Amino acid sequence: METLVYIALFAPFASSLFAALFGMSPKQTFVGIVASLLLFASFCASAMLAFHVWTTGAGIHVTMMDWISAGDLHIPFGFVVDQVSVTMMTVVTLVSTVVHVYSIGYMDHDKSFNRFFSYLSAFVFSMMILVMSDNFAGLFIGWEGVGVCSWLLIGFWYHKEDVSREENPSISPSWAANEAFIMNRIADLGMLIGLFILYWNVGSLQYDVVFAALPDLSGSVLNAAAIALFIGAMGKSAQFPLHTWLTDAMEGPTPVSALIHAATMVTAGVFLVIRANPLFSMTPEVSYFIAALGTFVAFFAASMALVNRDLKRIIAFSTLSQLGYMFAAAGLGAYWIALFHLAAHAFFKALLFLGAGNVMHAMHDELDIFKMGGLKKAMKWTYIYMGVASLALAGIPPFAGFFSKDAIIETAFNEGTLFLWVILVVTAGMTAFYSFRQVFLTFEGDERYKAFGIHPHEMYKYVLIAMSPLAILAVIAGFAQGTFEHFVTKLLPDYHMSEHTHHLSMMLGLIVLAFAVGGIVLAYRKYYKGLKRDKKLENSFTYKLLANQYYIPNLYEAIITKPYAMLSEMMWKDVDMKIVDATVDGIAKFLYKSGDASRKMQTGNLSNYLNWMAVGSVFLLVIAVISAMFV
Amino acid sequence: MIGLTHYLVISALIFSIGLMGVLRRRNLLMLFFATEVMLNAVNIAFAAISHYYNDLTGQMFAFFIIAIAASEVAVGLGILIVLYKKHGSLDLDDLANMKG
Amino acid sequence: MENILSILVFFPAIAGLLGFVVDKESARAYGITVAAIEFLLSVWLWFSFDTANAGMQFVELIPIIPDFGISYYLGVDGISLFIILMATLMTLIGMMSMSITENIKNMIITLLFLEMTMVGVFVSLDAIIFYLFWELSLVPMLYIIGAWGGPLRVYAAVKFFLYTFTGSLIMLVGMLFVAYVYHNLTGVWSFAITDWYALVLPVNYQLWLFAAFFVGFAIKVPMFPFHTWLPYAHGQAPTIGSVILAAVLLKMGTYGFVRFSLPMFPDASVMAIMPIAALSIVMIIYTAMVAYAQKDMKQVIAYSSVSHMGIIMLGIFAMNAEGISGSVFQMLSHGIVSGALFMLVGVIYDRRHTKLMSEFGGLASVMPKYAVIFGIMLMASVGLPLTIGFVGEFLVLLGFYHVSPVLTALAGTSIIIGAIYMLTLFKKSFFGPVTNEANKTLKDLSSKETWSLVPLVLIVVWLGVYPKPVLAPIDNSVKAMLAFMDAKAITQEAKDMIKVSKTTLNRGEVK
Amino acid sequence: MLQPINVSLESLNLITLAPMLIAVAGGLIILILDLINGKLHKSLYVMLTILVLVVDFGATLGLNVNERGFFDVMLIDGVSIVSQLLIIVASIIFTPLALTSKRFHEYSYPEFFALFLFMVAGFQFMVASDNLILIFVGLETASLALYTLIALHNRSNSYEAAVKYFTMGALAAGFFAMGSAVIYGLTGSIELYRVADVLAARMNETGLMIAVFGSAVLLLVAFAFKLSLFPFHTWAPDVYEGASAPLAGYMSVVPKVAAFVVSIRIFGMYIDLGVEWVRIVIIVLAVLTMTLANVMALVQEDVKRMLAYSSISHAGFIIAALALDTTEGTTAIFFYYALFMFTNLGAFTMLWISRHKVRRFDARYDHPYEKFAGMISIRPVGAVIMAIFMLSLAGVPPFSVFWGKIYVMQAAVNSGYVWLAVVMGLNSAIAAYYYLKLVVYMFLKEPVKDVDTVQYNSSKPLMAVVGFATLATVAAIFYVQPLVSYIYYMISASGY
Repeated sequence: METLVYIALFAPFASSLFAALFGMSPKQTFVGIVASLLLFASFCASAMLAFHVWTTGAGIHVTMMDWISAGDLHIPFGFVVDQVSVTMMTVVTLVSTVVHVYSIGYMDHDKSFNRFFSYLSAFVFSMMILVMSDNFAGLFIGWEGVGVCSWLLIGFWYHKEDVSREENPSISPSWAANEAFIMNRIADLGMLIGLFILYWNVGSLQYDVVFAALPDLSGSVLNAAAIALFIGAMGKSAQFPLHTWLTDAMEGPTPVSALIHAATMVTAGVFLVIRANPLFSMTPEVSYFIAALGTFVAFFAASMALVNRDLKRIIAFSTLSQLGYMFAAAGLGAYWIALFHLAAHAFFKALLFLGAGNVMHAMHDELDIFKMGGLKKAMKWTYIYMGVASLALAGIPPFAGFFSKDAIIETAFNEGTLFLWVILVVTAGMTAFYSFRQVFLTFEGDERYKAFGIHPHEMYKYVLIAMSPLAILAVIAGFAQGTFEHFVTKLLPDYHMSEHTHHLSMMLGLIVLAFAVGGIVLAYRKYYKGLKRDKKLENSFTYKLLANQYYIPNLYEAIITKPYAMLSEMMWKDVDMKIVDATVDGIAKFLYKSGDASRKMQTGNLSNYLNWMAVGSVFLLVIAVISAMFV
Repeated sequence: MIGLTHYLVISALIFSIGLMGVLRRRNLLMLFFATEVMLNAVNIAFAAISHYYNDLTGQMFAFFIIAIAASEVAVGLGILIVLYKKHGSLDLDDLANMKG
Repeated sequence: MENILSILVFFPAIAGLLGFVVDKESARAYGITVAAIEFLLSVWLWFSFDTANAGMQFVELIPIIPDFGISYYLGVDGISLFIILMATLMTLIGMMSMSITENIKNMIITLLFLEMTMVGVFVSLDAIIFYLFWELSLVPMLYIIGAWGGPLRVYAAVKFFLYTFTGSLIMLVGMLFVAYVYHNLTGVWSFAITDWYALVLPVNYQLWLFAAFFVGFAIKVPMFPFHTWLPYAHGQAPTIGSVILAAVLLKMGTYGFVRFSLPMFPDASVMAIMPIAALSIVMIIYTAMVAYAQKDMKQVIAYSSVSHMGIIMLGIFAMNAEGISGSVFQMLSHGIVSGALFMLVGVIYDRRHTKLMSEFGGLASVMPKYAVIFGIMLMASVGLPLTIGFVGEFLVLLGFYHVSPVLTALAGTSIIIGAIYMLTLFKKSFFGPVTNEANKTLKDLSSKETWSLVPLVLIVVWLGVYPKPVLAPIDNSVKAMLAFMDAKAITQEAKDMIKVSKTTLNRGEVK
Repeated sequence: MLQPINVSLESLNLITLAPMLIAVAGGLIILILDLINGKLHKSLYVMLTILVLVVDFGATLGLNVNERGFFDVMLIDGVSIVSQLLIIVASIIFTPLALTSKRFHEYSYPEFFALFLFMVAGFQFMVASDNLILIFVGLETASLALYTLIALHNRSNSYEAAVKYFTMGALAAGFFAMGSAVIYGLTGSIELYRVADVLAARMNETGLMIAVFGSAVLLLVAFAFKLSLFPFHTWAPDVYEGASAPLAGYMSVVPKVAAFVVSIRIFGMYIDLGVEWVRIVIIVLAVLTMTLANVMALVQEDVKRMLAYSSISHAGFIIAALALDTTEGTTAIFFYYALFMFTNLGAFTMLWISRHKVRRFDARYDHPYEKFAGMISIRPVGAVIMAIFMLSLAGVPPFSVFWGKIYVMQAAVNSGYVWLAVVMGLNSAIAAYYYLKLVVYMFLKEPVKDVDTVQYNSSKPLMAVVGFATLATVAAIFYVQPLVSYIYYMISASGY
């Protein structure tokens, strides 16, 4: 079994190195193929491990070698394959494999084809470390690793120029990449602090040791650790207020968005909360905060998606919103439901992004849905895929999203947090609306693209085939809910609805469904026939507020970026040069000047010299007299 | 009666006069004279103290001072002569080639 | 070979003397050969080093001025061993990558003498011999900056020399005072550090002496607000000068704190934790901001050096094995990474004769290999896990958390603001379209440059993934030192603050 | 009843006079040789002088410690032996500098060498006695010879220098004489050991203090002048500038060593008597001297003048050791000068080597900094050697002056004057600037055109001297131990 663990882990690494070998040479299709095969191998290994864990019910724990040991700190490279990590592994490798294959087609014309695969596989490797590690430090390796890969991939088209925020809200790929990296770093600091808290109170960073020692720790320590770790999670999962990077990250190639910024990396934060559930379940206040924040983000992101015109950004907002759902679940203690939604979401959201990628490919990288419409003729399969994914996202039975999201909303009700429940329900309606607004504007109605001289065409066959597993899973995954619960609750705390909720579950489901259907209907009525622009609405304050993401990016620029640059400039020019350095030079200058001043006594005139001698003797006499008086 | 104190006061006065001469005079020759005056003031003191203690050492010292003063004048005048040849002046204020 | 340390110290110097005879055309090859032999010797030192022994090894002790108590006293322990290795390595690599052709012979000879002084500082166990090499190292550096530097080179060189010289003279007075106290207590003159360790000084003495040593070391580190010589020195120095300066010379200061201040004045060190932490944090944040404001690539890296040295300082004063071992490791990591970054800036400077970021843009398309190596070093610099930069920084912050969580959080901002200036640098120079005509025809790394940089990349990755061979000996010596400090400390606060690890090896032969 | 005079030759202990007599005899021999044949080459005189000095050295080395002779006016203690040895060694190094490749006026006179030997004898007398008369005679003999030697350089500046030195020296002589008179008046004696006894007995008398202070002030002025302490140093830069480079180098060592010995005897006595004021004044003067001389040296344009100020600063550094009045402090004085001697004479010799007959670079200066610009590319070895001297003077280890410096600072620390050691350290840092300035000119600047003649005046003997000085500077670490233990032994044997 250890071999399988290592295969699952290192096959992506091998793939990355292999692609890197050709990183600077022109496109070589076999690089993509080899990479995909290696990823598939990793997926197979993960699946077999999953089966193993499923059958035996026991995890596998391997320790490869020591990493850091200093003082009393010992961090090994250790990996654990248990119910939670194996779920993540399977999801990650599955989506990755699909995305790899997809990329062979999508990146067809890109001159940096090989480099792309190198980065992409490196990302998968980092993600595998993240989910498989048996300690917090190892998790942090993966955590930072995915951050870097995300930086590389968002900035993949680094040669693009910076433009104004009005022209492109993300300014440029390289700008977006840096923003993502730096914002994540802010959260990583929190995560590091969390690690430190745990280490100094427990003496280890191994999960099992830490979790076993938690009951002995004081409440304040637990709270501090939980808050710090959650700050880390907020960065990676783009929770408010560290959310702006996620939409800007859409500057990366679409497969990247599908893999990293929808299915896997952004869910790392949720994974962390699930992983550290013993800690979070002992800190109810923090958990409640997580749930509240998640709920808020779910609503907040959905509201911005309502009016956005950018195909990928809409999906990005929906990702954000769904992450909020997951946090809500995790915060309310329904860890397995969060994990379930995570997996289901990975499938349909990746599918949605890949579909969007097809559209982009067809539309020559045009992303404005107002410029599309009626694409269903040219792109039947893509329409189907995206439709399925959107239905899943909107939570229409029997698609996957229905089961997972419904469970979350039900949890909110079950916990008695009715306020959260209401918001989540409303958000579900909004989700359905913007999903279908996007689908209808893209595929139905008048063919607005013609005005721009674009001739769309369907994606390559093999790409469409490669996408099919996701589509299938998006449809059927929901039915595995029971099995899944049974599987993961061997490790995670089980969560059951109370009797009361159970009774009401049908009705609650219906309410949610009503909102979802309502959303779809609304979207149908407004957009199915084509785009009818409402100037009055578009000029209203609310619309502008939403379209500009509540002006948060502008706010950040005004209160953080610009002042920081100004302050830095001031520190350099005014403080460092004019105070610190000037003081040093001032001392030197003072000495030099006093040299100039005192050399004046050296007049060259003998008479003055003799006078100096006399002055000197008088000076000595004066000292003599003074000290004689005191003696 | 003239005692030791009187001699010492005279000696101190002459020493001060010599010192003032050294400080105020602008001609090198006068400067040399002033230093001689100072040395002679010391001689007075030595002679007087020597007499007071009835000890010959002081007078010995005085003789040595006289001898040294003489050789000082010899060397000093020699230097002054070459200086005068070169500069054509013995004024102190002309003698400030090197400064700073 | 019991006298390997002497060989290590004097081999480059003798080679430097003989170098006067070598023909100008062959000087470079000669220098590289000598540096390579020296490096191999230091590797041999490592292999013959007994990692289980936390004490001084390969000790050589020859009294030279017994009346002063000065002796030729050398030895290495885990703390100094790897700094020596890094010094010889960086000299070799720096020489390999050197692009200077003018007066190359003088440069080679100067570098070899510099190498002697660098190795000398780290192997000396006698304070005066330490001081001797310490001061002597200024001279070749002065020449390197002054003769091959930029337009302001003389100002920069003299500032560097005088600033450090002033500080170290104060330190010298401190050393003389310790010797005096030692003489008073034992009746024997001695400048041997190991003898001094045995001194238990009253707290007020410790404080004054700590201050005296602090001035010397802090200027060298350089700690805020004594850092302003550094940007000038780096800005004006030729690439090789910056590489050596950043990689090795700055480490002398932090090494001094570990070697002298902590074990000799444990109580004063504990009392100094907060002031030094405050300075370090100012240094970390402030210089990182200043770095962000720079227009010149080299200045960014120069200021980033100061910022990283702040992390090292913080770790030293964590008073636990995690922090101090992390600091020592971070010294190595900073040496290699900043050395490499300076070499990389040198690469582009050789091609364009400018280091202004505004002159560049889009270099990644023109010089992909260069961009990759730069990117790796950048990531190491911002402390990405599995690169050498993470291990030290992580341990330092972890260690210091034990002292003060709040200050650690402040210091931890270095991972954010470090990323800010580094990524901005990278974006401005490497990303975006190639706008400047002159950049369109730039050649990628030559094989000479590649072969000098690739070893550093390998080390960065190797020690990031598997730091144990290096970290374990360091850790042993650090733990032994901490146990020793704890036993020696007078005040209860110091005893409370100094954290002795549970797994401490015996310190070897300590007099 | 008159007693017949009866002096036994043994009680005279004439051997104590032997060193000085040898030097005087040597001087006379040179004069006689010149009378017999006036056309002898200077190299003969140089070699003769060296021979005489070597014999002198041997004679001094052969003296027993703590003996008195010649009616007890000669005092051969450790201090006098060590200082005589220093004086002779410095003189031996100085002499070959006459053998330049270019002809210089003074060396064509055999009288130069005779005067030189008389001067050495004068200094030897000065240090080998505690009788104020003999000290005065020695001082004046040496000074008068020195004035003449300076003037012999035969330049307008040399005359000016000689006159300045002479006039101020005469004034100082007056102060010395007056001071002696006061001491004589106080104690009825002019032999310091008796003076000390009498004063010790009378210390408690009221009103005496003023007289004691008076004598101390007068003597202090006289020796502060000799030691060029602020504000009595004003002659020094001008005289160094006017004198030839070797003589300037010589003046920065030998007269000062002699003056230090007398100062140790006189002021050490005062401090031992408990006149704490003398110590305070000396320390104040020391701090003022080293600091002000340093800052003035910063702004000089001429290397020789800079070295003049640097010598003043070094003197200030050492006088502080005197104030400590400990065995270590006194040892430090000689130890420092022994190490300083080589470096400083070496540096001045380098200037001498670069000396032109006419001033090529500056209207006033012979050795402006510009002259040395880019020397590394013209004369690399010369530049390296000069740089070593400069670094040594700046106190960079392991060169000779560094060891002296730490010994002085250690002595200060040991006596509880840590602040003084810190001041010394800071002053060394300031001083480093101007030494570095020359290094910067030599190594980091482009050569000014037409300077192919940086070593214009070079010759084998000069190179030998420089080579020896370099060796002594660089290899100091190997002879520091025997040197310091010898000096320490000698000093402690003579009870200081």
